Formats: sequence, structure tokens, C-alpha cells
Amino acid sequence: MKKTMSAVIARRDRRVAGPGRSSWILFAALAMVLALAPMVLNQFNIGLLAKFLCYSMVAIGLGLLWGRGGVLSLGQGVFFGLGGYIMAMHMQLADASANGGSGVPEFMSLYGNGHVPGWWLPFRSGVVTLIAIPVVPMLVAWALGAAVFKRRVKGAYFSILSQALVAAFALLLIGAQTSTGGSNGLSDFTGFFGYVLNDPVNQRSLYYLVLIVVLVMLLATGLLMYSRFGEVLLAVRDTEERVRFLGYDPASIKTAAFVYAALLASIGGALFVPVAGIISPSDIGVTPSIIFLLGVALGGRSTFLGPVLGSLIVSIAQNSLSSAFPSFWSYLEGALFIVVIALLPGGVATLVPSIRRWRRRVSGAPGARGGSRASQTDAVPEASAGELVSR
Amino acid sequence: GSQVSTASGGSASASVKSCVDTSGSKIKIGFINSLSGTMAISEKTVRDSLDMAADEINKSGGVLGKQLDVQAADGASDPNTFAQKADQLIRQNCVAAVFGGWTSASRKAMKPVFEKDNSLLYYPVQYEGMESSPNIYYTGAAPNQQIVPALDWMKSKGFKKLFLVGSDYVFPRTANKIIQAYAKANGMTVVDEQYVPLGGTDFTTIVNKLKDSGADAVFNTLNGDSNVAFFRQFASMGFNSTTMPTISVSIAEQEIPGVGLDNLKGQYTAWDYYQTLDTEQNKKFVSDFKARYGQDRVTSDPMEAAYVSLYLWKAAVEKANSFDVDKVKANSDGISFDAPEGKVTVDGENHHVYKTPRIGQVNSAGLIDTIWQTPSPLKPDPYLKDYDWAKGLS
Amino acid sequence: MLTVEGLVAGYGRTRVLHGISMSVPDAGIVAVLGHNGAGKTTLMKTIMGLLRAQQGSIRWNDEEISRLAPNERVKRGIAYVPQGQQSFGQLTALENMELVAGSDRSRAELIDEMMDRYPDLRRYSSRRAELLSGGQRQQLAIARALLTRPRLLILDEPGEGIQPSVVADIRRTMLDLAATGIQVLLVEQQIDFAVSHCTQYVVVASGRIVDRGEGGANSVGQVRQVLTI
Amino acid sequence: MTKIAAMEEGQDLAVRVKGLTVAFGAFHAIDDVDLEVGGNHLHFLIGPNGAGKTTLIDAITGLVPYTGTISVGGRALARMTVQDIARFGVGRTFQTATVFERQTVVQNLDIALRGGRHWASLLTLRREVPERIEEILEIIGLAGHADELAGVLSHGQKQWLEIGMVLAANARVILLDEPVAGMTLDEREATGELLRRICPDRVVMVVEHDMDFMRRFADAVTVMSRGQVLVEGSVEQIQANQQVQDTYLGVAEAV
Amino acid sequence: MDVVVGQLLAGLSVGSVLLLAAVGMSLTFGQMGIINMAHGEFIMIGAYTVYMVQQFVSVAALSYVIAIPCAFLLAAAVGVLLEQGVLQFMYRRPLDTLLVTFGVSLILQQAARDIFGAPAVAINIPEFLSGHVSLLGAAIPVSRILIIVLAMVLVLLVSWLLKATQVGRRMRAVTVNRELAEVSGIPTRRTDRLTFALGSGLAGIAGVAITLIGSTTPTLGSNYIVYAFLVVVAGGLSSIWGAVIAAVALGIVQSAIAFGTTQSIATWVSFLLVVLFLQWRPQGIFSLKTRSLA
Ligand SMILES: Nc1ncnc2c1ncn2[C@@H]1O[C@H](COP(=O)(O)OP(=O)(O)OP(=O)(O)O)[C@@H](O)[C@H]1O
Ligand SMILES: Nc1ncnc2c1ncn2[C@@H]1O[C@H](COP(=O)(O)OP(=O)(O)OP(=O)(O)O)[C@@H](O)[C@H]1O
Ligand SMILES: [Mg+2]
Ligand SMILES: [Mg+2]
Repeated sequence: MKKTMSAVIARRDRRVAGPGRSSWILFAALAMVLALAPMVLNQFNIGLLAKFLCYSMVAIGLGLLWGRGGVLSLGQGVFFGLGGYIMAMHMQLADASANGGSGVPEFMSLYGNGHVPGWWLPFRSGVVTLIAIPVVPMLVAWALGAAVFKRRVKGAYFSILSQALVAAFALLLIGAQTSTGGSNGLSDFTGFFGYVLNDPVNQRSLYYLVLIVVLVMLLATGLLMYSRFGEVLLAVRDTEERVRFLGYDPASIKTAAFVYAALLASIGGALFVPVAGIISPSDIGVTPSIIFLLGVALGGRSTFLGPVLGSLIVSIAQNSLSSAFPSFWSYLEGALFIVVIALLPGGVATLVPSIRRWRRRVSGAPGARGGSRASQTDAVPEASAGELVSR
Repeated sequence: GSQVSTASGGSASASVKSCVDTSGSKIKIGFINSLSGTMAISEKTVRDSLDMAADEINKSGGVLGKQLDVQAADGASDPNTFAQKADQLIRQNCVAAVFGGWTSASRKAMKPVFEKDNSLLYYPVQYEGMESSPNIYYTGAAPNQQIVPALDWMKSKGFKKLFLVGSDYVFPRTANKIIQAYAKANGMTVVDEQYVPLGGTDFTTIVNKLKDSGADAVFNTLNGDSNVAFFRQFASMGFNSTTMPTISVSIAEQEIPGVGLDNLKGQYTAWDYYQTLDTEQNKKFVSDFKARYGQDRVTSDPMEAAYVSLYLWKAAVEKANSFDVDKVKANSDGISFDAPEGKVTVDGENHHVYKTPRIGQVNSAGLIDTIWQTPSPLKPDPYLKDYDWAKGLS
Repeated sequence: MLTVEGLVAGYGRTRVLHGISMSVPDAGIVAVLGHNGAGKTTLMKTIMGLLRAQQGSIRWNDEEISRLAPNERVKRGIAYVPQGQQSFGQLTALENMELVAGSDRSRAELIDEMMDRYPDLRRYSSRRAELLSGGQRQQLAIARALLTRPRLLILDEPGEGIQPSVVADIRRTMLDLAATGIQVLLVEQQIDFAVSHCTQYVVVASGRIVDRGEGGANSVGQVRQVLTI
Repeated sequence: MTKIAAMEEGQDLAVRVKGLTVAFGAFHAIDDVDLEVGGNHLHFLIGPNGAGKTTLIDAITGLVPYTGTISVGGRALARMTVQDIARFGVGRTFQTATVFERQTVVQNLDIALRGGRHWASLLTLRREVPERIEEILEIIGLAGHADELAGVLSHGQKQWLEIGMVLAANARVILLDEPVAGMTLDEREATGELLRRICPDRVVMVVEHDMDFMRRFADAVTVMSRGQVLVEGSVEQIQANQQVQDTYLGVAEAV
Repeated sequence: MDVVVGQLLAGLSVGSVLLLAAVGMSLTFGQMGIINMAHGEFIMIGAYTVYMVQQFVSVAALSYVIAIPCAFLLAAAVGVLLEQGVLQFMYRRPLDTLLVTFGVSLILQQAARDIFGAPAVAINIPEFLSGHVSLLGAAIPVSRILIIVLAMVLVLLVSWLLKATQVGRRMRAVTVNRELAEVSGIPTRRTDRLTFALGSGLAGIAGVAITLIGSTTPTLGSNYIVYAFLVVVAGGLSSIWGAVIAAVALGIVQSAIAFGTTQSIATWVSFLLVVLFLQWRPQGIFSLKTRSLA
């Protein structure tokens, strides 16, 4: 078959992996809006936005793990919690020993025997804390992932296991009241690595810290997603056993994605603590772990920016609607799950290409069937290549 | 930004400017209760009585001539949400004071917020004590107004061997620490101490243990739903109020039908208020409440404490002639109110209130009769400072 | 009599069939030939109702069936052996057969008959279908189709993956059936066999019928020619 | 991750199977089989349905546990995982083609190309279609479908893609399970030529039921039946064998 | 000795409650592959059915007799609604049903809260069920015995249905290969609906039984959901007997740990045990080997 040179180039062009130009524009716009937000928002809302961004970090990781890898983890709360509690322990110890204090957090003397348990002690050191926040959850995720995925526990089995784990984790935290604060969690922090948390300037800096972390995470995740790793991950999602015969270990691939998602969740949890001023078992239990997924699904689970946008939308909606109409919010939240997952499995992000397609069809432009970009087609996660009718 | 200096790190509060708007004919206050999630069961009733109090006050001319403009928030049974919404009420909605909270977790979460924003929280539920914040008024019972009197009463009845059962969270654990200390000093023994996870419904093992423990009474700090399962299992193993008296500190009137009157009849409770109290104020409170929300509704201790909290704040504001937080605080000491439970008085030192502890017994109508009470309101003592046996506790 | 007219169908937005018209007469075998990806399987799926006919009609004994659910079409006497040795993996071979056969006595006899025809099915009747070899599964699939007592049997490359002696057997079965008045619609790659034994053939290319004619050994050359172009 | 050095060019590749038994409970799908498949020619494995051909491939590629020994190029494969065997250079296709349906043909090939490479290479972006993939696309005749999702390919096209993936993975031992099932005559022809082209310097074993195809392309044939090797030899020898005719070819073929 | 017997019986009764919660799930999850997070809410519907029936029938024993079929029908009806409304479009992506049904569970819980109020409702328990009997020196409540019996009856019923009836075979076939089932003449839609309705209905019956031991609140079912899933998963999807073994083992282990330590630790440890167990047997107690790669 003969082709003109330009046709060959055009074809090659389409076969290059990576997010499209519109994604980058959207990314830049998002970064811009978030960077400028403090100009228009008051201090309270800046804090709120920072908190929502912390949640969205979990969502970014889930986008890769679930959207690309098909691993539906209902247990991200474990990692969010690990990061959060490690940070909180450090901050408690730092607060307790600031100003010549006893070095023992107040709740320990209230509920316990007034001694700091041995496993808290390393976290007196800020350096150890900063190392532990990524390392501990990654190790946990690695151990878990290696064990579980190697034994080919997958699909619903994995989801249910992860859910049980997060339930067990929350129970453990609640039960170990004297060393974890129990259901009260850890709260009442004054300083964050030497800075007064309560200071408006510091709060703004904290917001920018969170924002930068989110943007870096987005970039890293975007690259991972469109890298060969992303493609293999997709292959593992669709036909796990097949990739084995090509020399990959699907367990390692999935574990890598799981560890990565755990890392992001943990950092999210760690930053959540200074931002929200509290971490407690109810931030990491079964329900919050599932709610993390709602944003991801809403925005588009396998898209570049969908998880962040979706999770921000959900957080904002929850915040603004739940107070005014508590029961209405429950209905709406439930309905969102149903509508988004059932009718819009690709999330709102997939509406964009289909609207564009529709517009093109209406205007009768030629080549409306063209653009079979990989990134577009696989944005629809589960819709089978052959959509069969079923009545 | 400012760094933590060797001086006080936490005193930033003094510099916080309040945004409360006192210029108009209305003054904003905030209610924060869980209307969703697991705690909604209990906290909704508190919201109801708060709403009633606000309406009453508005009908009788408001506070300092200003109508109360209630800003409502849902804590969603989640400490972190409580903290966030409290912050929102104070800084965004600019309320003059906030009323609500139930679990210790929600209070602990809100405490730093009120301290940093220098605002006021009125917390209406009995709790484990060991706390007093300059920005919180605790209108429920301190441990010495509920747990300790219950123990005194049990001692007077000759119960010597106690079996402790509770939900696994802060209040029961701390309450049981107090009980252990009390028992040690008063010649009683605690034969076993058992916990179930919050919401747990499996009591087969615990009741088996109870059967073999030789206990002569149970001190019950179980929360909410778990009581149903506990008392069902309890009853089906042949226990009742005569064979195994049980004193509960978290079962109020509204929980009785759900737990099952058959299971509870004759059992004991410890609170400061019961719907059956025979005071003028209470009769009015109960009948107003029923008129407003329905004849089948009941009133309970936390509801009453919440209702009272709004009036205590009103009195303090009027005494201070200002909504300013610092002025209200300065004028709170000694403020008193003729509450449905009798006279309550604010202790300006520890921010709790003088209340009258009462032991009740569940009657066949599903209400609780007072069978014992202290002769006069008791001074609150959240840290149990005045009790020698409690020295090691805090 | 099955009549297909102006059939258009495809997957999602991709059209595969672009207006197919053909019919299967009341007796005999109609062979469908064509290259890989020509749309043969797609045509069969559309006739069975697994794919919706976007345009055109499918008439079966004077009834329009293009809107019926697949199981309704089976009820009306059409049976289908899909490509690729499909079976209900978790069920045993016997259960696979009972599933479609129902439970009355005559059906039990029918099952027995099938197991006579394919002895492996008797030998492995209690083995789960997914553990059977490919060829065994294909035999099972044909047995299942026959158990519904069809009047039209659609076979999508039935010999694929089957050992030659069994292929011969399947072919014999098919010719027998055709002889007893069951209509057969056969997708086949073995041109020699298909064309020489069918009553009519059609050649599909890119979703269109490019050639059709009477079957018989004489036509083989003609079809070969069409297919090599 | 243990590093498995892939086989090298020019190395002795022969697959040697000794005393192989694969049991599923009491049932022996393969029963004490000895077999040697050498390089540089097309080796056909035929036999009745259920003879154990697929199971043999499963055993070689590490999918089912077995007793006995299997070695490739002198290296025993027992105790190696599926992925290690694949990295070692043993590739296979499946009786029902399994490709990554929701990725494009190019992506499928690229994934195969990367298998077993250093993990860091996974972190790179695919900036263009690698030369090798362009080549393979031409070889397997799917150049025109490069950007299509593999799921929309027809049955036969998928089988070609699978062969392409094995080539991309640079497998030295290629085990094909019924590669031409469902292909037309000329497509079979093309596939046969393709296999001829790839077989130098490789071991290619083909399981097939298409006797015409076998006759045309086989250099050596092994016949299995009921889990055992019935006969081995050239096409002529096989066809002349009475046992093979009885259990496998049947009357139709004899005609 | 009687402590051991007592704890064994306790374990058995805990296990039977878990089993009861899981029976229906072994159909909807085990057979159909739908991960129904709203299963707990179907249990809740069953429990509230008792309450509703008692509004009209004051004799407690009679009310329970009436409530069982009513609960079955009501839960099954809601199940059909769910299946028809959403799930039927999702058989191709089973993992997603988990999230959709989570949404449904939020809605059902809130609806219960709006209809019946948040506090637990009062349920009258028949006189004869509130006692206990002595068995080998240990006491066991009559209600628990009833639950054990009920669980066993339902299990037998379901396993008979699946194995021995045409309907059961169809139920299994449809999940294995939907398209093939359709072209084999099986009315797949009807079969789906029936299976799901049955699974939901069984949850309703479980709800009726659970009113005997715990409180009837909107969140009643969510207490059991995590456990029920674990039971089905540990048992292996393909067999209801796996679920039986898993439930009883879990119950006994939990009671044993609870006796030595506390209920919280027992809950915690039993979660971990299941995770470890799946390490050893990833596909559950009764697993099927498969040759397919998918
Ligand atoms: N599930 C699907 N989704 C999208 N397109 C498909 C799907 N299945 C097949 N196609 C497309 O339809 C065309 C026809 O496929 P079909 O399976 O009908 O071919 P066939 O004639 O049966 O080929 P073969 O002889 O290989 O079985 C193919 O080219 C393929 O691109
Ligand atoms: N996991 C298993 N459990 C039980 N029996 C099995 C299992 N796998 C294969 N078998 C049996 O082993 C025998 C050999 O199967 P295999 O798939 O190897 O045959 P084959 O030679 O490839 O046949 P075909 O040509 O039909 O594909 C068959 O009888 C099959 O039923
Ligand atoms: Mg085909
Ligand atoms: Mg085979």
C-alpha cells in the first residue's frame, strides 16, 4: 500500500502517547485558578480549599490505580490515615515539648498513664517524620500488594479485602485509645515545623505548599499514565494473565500502582493534618474511603485531570449542600454514585469528546470518524469495544 | 509568617478580631448537631429543643432586643466536619455563639477552633470530664454530677461487685477509669471490664462472662444501638432488674422504646433530668415540647441541657450588656436559671454548671422515675479535684 | 424460510454490515464464505439478535424477528453455534446439555442420543465445561444447539479447532440434518467442502455480498476466484 | 525481580521434554511424554481433541504444574514462573486469541516489545512507533490497522496480532496453538509463509487440526493421543500410520 | 468445659447471623457477580417490615410469621427495582456495581431515616423467643437457636435450588456467559431479575431474624455488610457451602478471641485472619480451577 509522506507523519503523530493539547491547557488553567484563588477567597475558604486539595491527592492516586489499573481499592483511608497520624504524632510531640512543656501530649495523661509509648518516640524528629510519611505507607502497600496480588487476589476480592482492612485499621485506632486518641483522634495543634499554624500568613503559605504538591502529583501521574507503564497497567487491567506470557509480572505492575497511590494518599493525609487541624478514625473509615472514589468517578477515572476536578466538585458540593439540606445531600450523594457510575462510567470528562463529536456531526465536517486516539478511546473505561444490545 | 517563639504559642487568640455584626435588629447564633450519620439519632433531638428555645426567646423579645438568627450546621457525626463547620459558623457566618456537639470526639475537635477564633461553644451533654476550656461552657453533667453519684448510690444499696460494659471509645473508657478508682477506695470490686466496638451488636460472649462473673450489678456505658443487643441478650439469658440490676448512663427516655421496655423495666439510670420531674418549669417545658413536636415525643437530659444552655447564654449576654465574647465570659460566673431540672448556676471558674444528680428507674410507661437525688445542686468538678481517691486520675 | 433484507449492523459507531440481503430456503444448506473480518460472524450475530439490526429486516417464516430477543428467536426454532467453542464453563458438560434441554423424558433421550453421537461428552459428562479441550467444547456446543430441536441451525465455523475425524462427523451430522429438512446456515472457510455440499452460497466481503450462486462442485472454482481477488 | 537472561542468538534452542506427566486429580492429561523439538524448522503437533496438546504448551510455558523435566536450550524450566519463562524467550499464542482488546494494535505490540526489559524503560513515553514494530506490522499484515483497537479486529486478525506480539517479544521458542483456525485458504497460505519466514534461528511448534496446512508446511510432526505420543516423523510417515488414521484422521481424510 | 461449649455455641450463633446476612449475597455476588453494597439495606428493609407488620398485628409471634413472607416480598421488590433500574446495564462491569449500590444504600438509609425516624423503633419479641435453653451445661438463647435453624434451612433451600433445578442451572449459566445463554434460548433478563429478587428477598428474611438480637435502625444493615462480604469471599464464590464453613469458623474464632480478650480485638483479629486466609487460599474455601485467562 502506498501512502504519501505526510500521511505517514500524520499517522505517526496520532500514535504518540501523551495527554492531548487540550489537557495541558486545562491543566494550566486549573493551576492558574488555584494559584490566584487566595486573592479572592477569605482566610476560612482558603483553608477549606486546601483541605479539599488534600482529599484530591488521594483521588489522583486512585485515578491511576483504579482508572488505569482497574484495581478498585476501598482502603485508601489506611494510607491517608497513616500519613495523617504520622504527621499528627509529630505535631503533638512538638507542641507538647514546645514552651518547656512536659513532652507528653495532653490526651496521654488524660486517658493513659502519662508516658509516651515507645513507637511514638521516633516521630519527635521532624526528619524521621518526613521520611516516614512516604516510606511507611509505601512499605505497607508494598507488603500488602505483593502478598495479595502475587496470590492473584483480584477484582471484587481485592476490593472487599481492602474494605475489611480499612475497617480493621479504624477499629485498631479507636481501640488503642491511650496511644492514638481513640475515636477523638488527634487534634489541637499549634505549630507546624516551627511555624504557628494560626497565623494568616502561614496559612496562606500552607495553602501554596498544598497546591504545589498537588500540581507536582498531577504532572507525575500524567506522565506515568501515558508512559509505557500506563499502557502495561491498562493491559493488566484488561487481561491480567495474558501479560504474564509477555514476560511481565502483573503482580509487580499492580503493586507498583498500589504503592504509588498509597504514597499520594499518605502525603494527602499528612498535609491534611496541619490544614484541618485534626485527624480521627472517622476521616479514614469505610465510608470516607468510598467517598474518595466518587470524585474520581465523577471527573473521569482514567483521565488526566478528571480525578482532581471531580474530587474538588464533590467536596465543594458536600460542603455547601450538607448543612442546608442534610437529608437532601444524602439523597444527592447516593444519586451521584448511581448516575455517574451507571450512566457516565467515563465521568463528565467523557462528555467533552462526545459533545465535540456531536457538534462535528451536526456541522457535517469530514473525518468525523477520525480521531481514534488511544487517549480518547480508553477514557471510556469499561464500555466494551463492541457495544452489544441488551434489552 | 510568625514562628513559634519561646513565648506563648497559643495566645494568638487574643488578636483574633470577631466579625459578629451587632448593628442590626438580629443577632446570629449557630447550632451545630449531627443531622446525618450515626449520631443523628441522638443529636436531632437536641436540635429540636434548641430550636424551641430560640423561638421562645425570640417570642419574648430576643436577646438585648435583638432577634436570634439561627445558622444551622450539620456535623455529620464526623469530628473533622464539626471542626470545619464550627470554624465556618464563626468566621464565615459570624455568629456570636455556637450551641451543640455531642460526642467527645466532636467536642475535642471543636475546642481548638473556638480557642483560636475566640468564640463561645455551649456543649449540652454529660461527658467524661478532665477538661475545661475558656471558650466552652459545659451544661451537661461533669463526672462528679453523674458517675460519682451513681456509684455513691450503688454503694449505699450494698452493691459490691461491679461488671463494667461499655462501647469502645473515650467516654466509657474514662468513666470506667473513674469507677475503678472509686471502687478501690470504697471497698467495691470491679469483676470485669468489657468493651464492644461502637455499634457492635454481638453480646453473646460478654453476657456469658457476666453470667460467670459473680457480679451483683452492671455499670453500663454502652452507646446507642448497642444497648438493644445487650439488653436482649441479657434478658434472654434470664437476667432482669432484680437478678442483675444495671445502671446506665447513656440511656435516656427516647432510647427506651427502641431498647425495648420489657428489657429495661425496673433498671436504673443516672442523669440530672428526667421527663417526669415535678417542677413548674419542667411541666411547661414538656408540654411546650409536645405541643411543638408531637404528643409521642419525649424529653431527655441532653435536650434539657441544650435548652438551658441557650438561656444561660442569654442571661450572660444581658448581664454583660454585650455580645462580645470576652465580656460574656467575664459576666458568666454565677449566672443562674430556673431550669426544668431545677436551678442551674454557671461556675465561672471551670465553665461547668451546678446541677442536681438523680438516679432514676424505668417505669412501666417507658419513662424514668426519680428514686434518689442529692438534696441540692452539686458544684461541678470536672477534674474530680475534691475527691481524694481520684488523685491519680488526671 | 429465513429472509434477510438490506441488513445494516455494526458495533457501536463502526458499521460492519452494509446492506446484506439473502435468504435460506426451506431445505438445504446455505454457505457463507469470506475472508477474515469480512463480517460473517457479525451477520450471524445480527440474525440471532446479539447485535441490533440498524436497518433492514429479518423475516423468519413470515414473521419479522429483528426486534425479538435472542431467546425468543431460539424459541421459534433457530439455533446457533457461535464461533470459538463457547460453553458454560462453570457447569458440567451434562448440565450444559440439561440447561437447554429442559427436563421431560423425551429430552433425556435426546441427550442420550447426543452422547452417543459424541462419546467424549458421555465420558466427561461430569467434568466442568471449561476444563474440556477445545474440540470437546465444540462438540458440546453443537449438541446444545441440537437439543433445542431447531428448524434452522446456524453454524459459525463449526470445524474450527476440531480433529479431522470429528470434523467429518460434524459434516455428516450436518448433511443428515439438512436431509431431514432442517435448514442450515453455515459459515465455513473450507471452500471445497462448503461449496460442493451447499445448495446455495454467498460470498461476503467488507460487509457486502459480492457473489452468490448455486452450490455444487462446479462452483468451487468460481468462488476460489472471487475470494483471491 | 530475578533477572532471567534471555536466550542468545545461535544458541542451541531445542525444547526437550522428558517423562512429562500432567495430572488433574486422577486424570492424566499428559502421561509420561518424551519429546524433542529442534530449531530451524516447523514442527507440528497434532492429535485428537483432548489429546493434551494445549496442556503440553501450558506445561512448557509454566501454566500448569507437572512432573518430569522440560528444558529449553539446556535450561530446566521447572520452578520458573510464567513471566520468567516468557522473559527467557518462550512465547506462545492461545487457542482462542487473547489480545489487549481495548488498546490499539501498536500498543499491543509495544507492550510485547517491552516485556522483560528493565523496569525503567517502562517509565518512558512512546514518542513514535518503534522501527521494529513497523516491521512487524508489515510482516503480520496489519499495517493498515495499526491504530485500531485490537478488540475490533476479526478473529483471524487477532491471531496474526498474537503472532506479531510473540515476534515483538523476540521469543526464540514460539508455541502456536491453532494459528490458522478460521482462516481462508489464502490467509492460511500467508500465515504459513509467515511462519516459514520466522522459523530460522527459532523453534516453532504449531498445534493444528488443518491437515492441508500441515501437509504443506510441516517439516516434522508429532502425533499425540490420550496424553501420550503416538508417533513422530515426517508428514508422509504420519499419514501412512494406521493408528493415526484410526484415532485422528478418520475416514474423511483417508478419502 | 461448659465455658468451651458455651463459647462454641456462642460462636455458632454469631456465625449463623453472619451466614444469614450472607446467604442472599451468595446469590447476588456469588452467582451474578454483583457486589451489592445495598445488601445491608435490604436486611434493614426486612427488619422494618417487622415493625410495620406490628403496627397492625399486635400478637408478636403472629406478626413474625406474617413478617417473613412480607419482608421477602418487599425486599425482593426493591431488589427488582434496583436490578431493572440500574444493574441490568452493568453486567459487563461488575466492579462498578459496588459503587452504584453504595449510592443506593445511602439513599435507602436516608429514606428509612426520613420515614421511620433515626432512633431505633420498638419491636415486640414473642414471649417464647426471649428465654434460653440449656445445652450441655451452657445456656443458649432460644432466638439464637431459631436463627441457626433458619440459616440452615435457607442454605439448604438455596443449594438445592442451584444444583437441582432448571431455574438454578439457568441462574448459573447466565452469569458464566451471558451472550451464549441468550442464544441458547435462556431468557436471560427474566433469570437475572429472578436471581436478584431471590437474593434480595433472602436478605429481607435475614432482616426479620436480626430484629431478634439487635436494634432496628436505619444503619442496621451496614453493621453486617463488611462481614457478609468476607464470609462470601472466604467461602469461595462458587459454593454456598463455603460460605457456611466460613461463617461458622469466623463466628467461633471471633467468640474464642473475644473470650480471651475483648470484642474490639476479636473483631480486629478476625478481619486479619480472613486476609491471611485468603493468602493461603486466594479463591476461598471452595474454589474452582479454571483454564481461562480472563
Ligand atoms: N466487538 C467488535 N467491536 C467492534 N468491531 C468489531 C467487533 N467484532 C468485529 N468487529 C469488526 O467487524 C469486522 C467483521 O468481523 P467478523 O467477526 O464479523 O468477521 P468474520 O467474517 O466472522 O471473520 P473471521 O473469519 O475471522 O471470523 C471486523 O473487521 C472487525 O473489525
Ligand atoms: N484443569 C483441568 N482439569 C481437568 N481436566 C483438564 C484440565 N485441563 C485440561 N483437562 C483435560 O485434559 C485433556 C487435554 O486437554 P487439552 O486442552 O490439552 O487438549 P488438546 O489436545 O489441546 O485438544 P484440542 O485439540 O481439542 O484443543 C482434556 O480431556 C481436558 O478435558
Ligand atoms: Mg467469524
Ligand atoms: Mg487445544
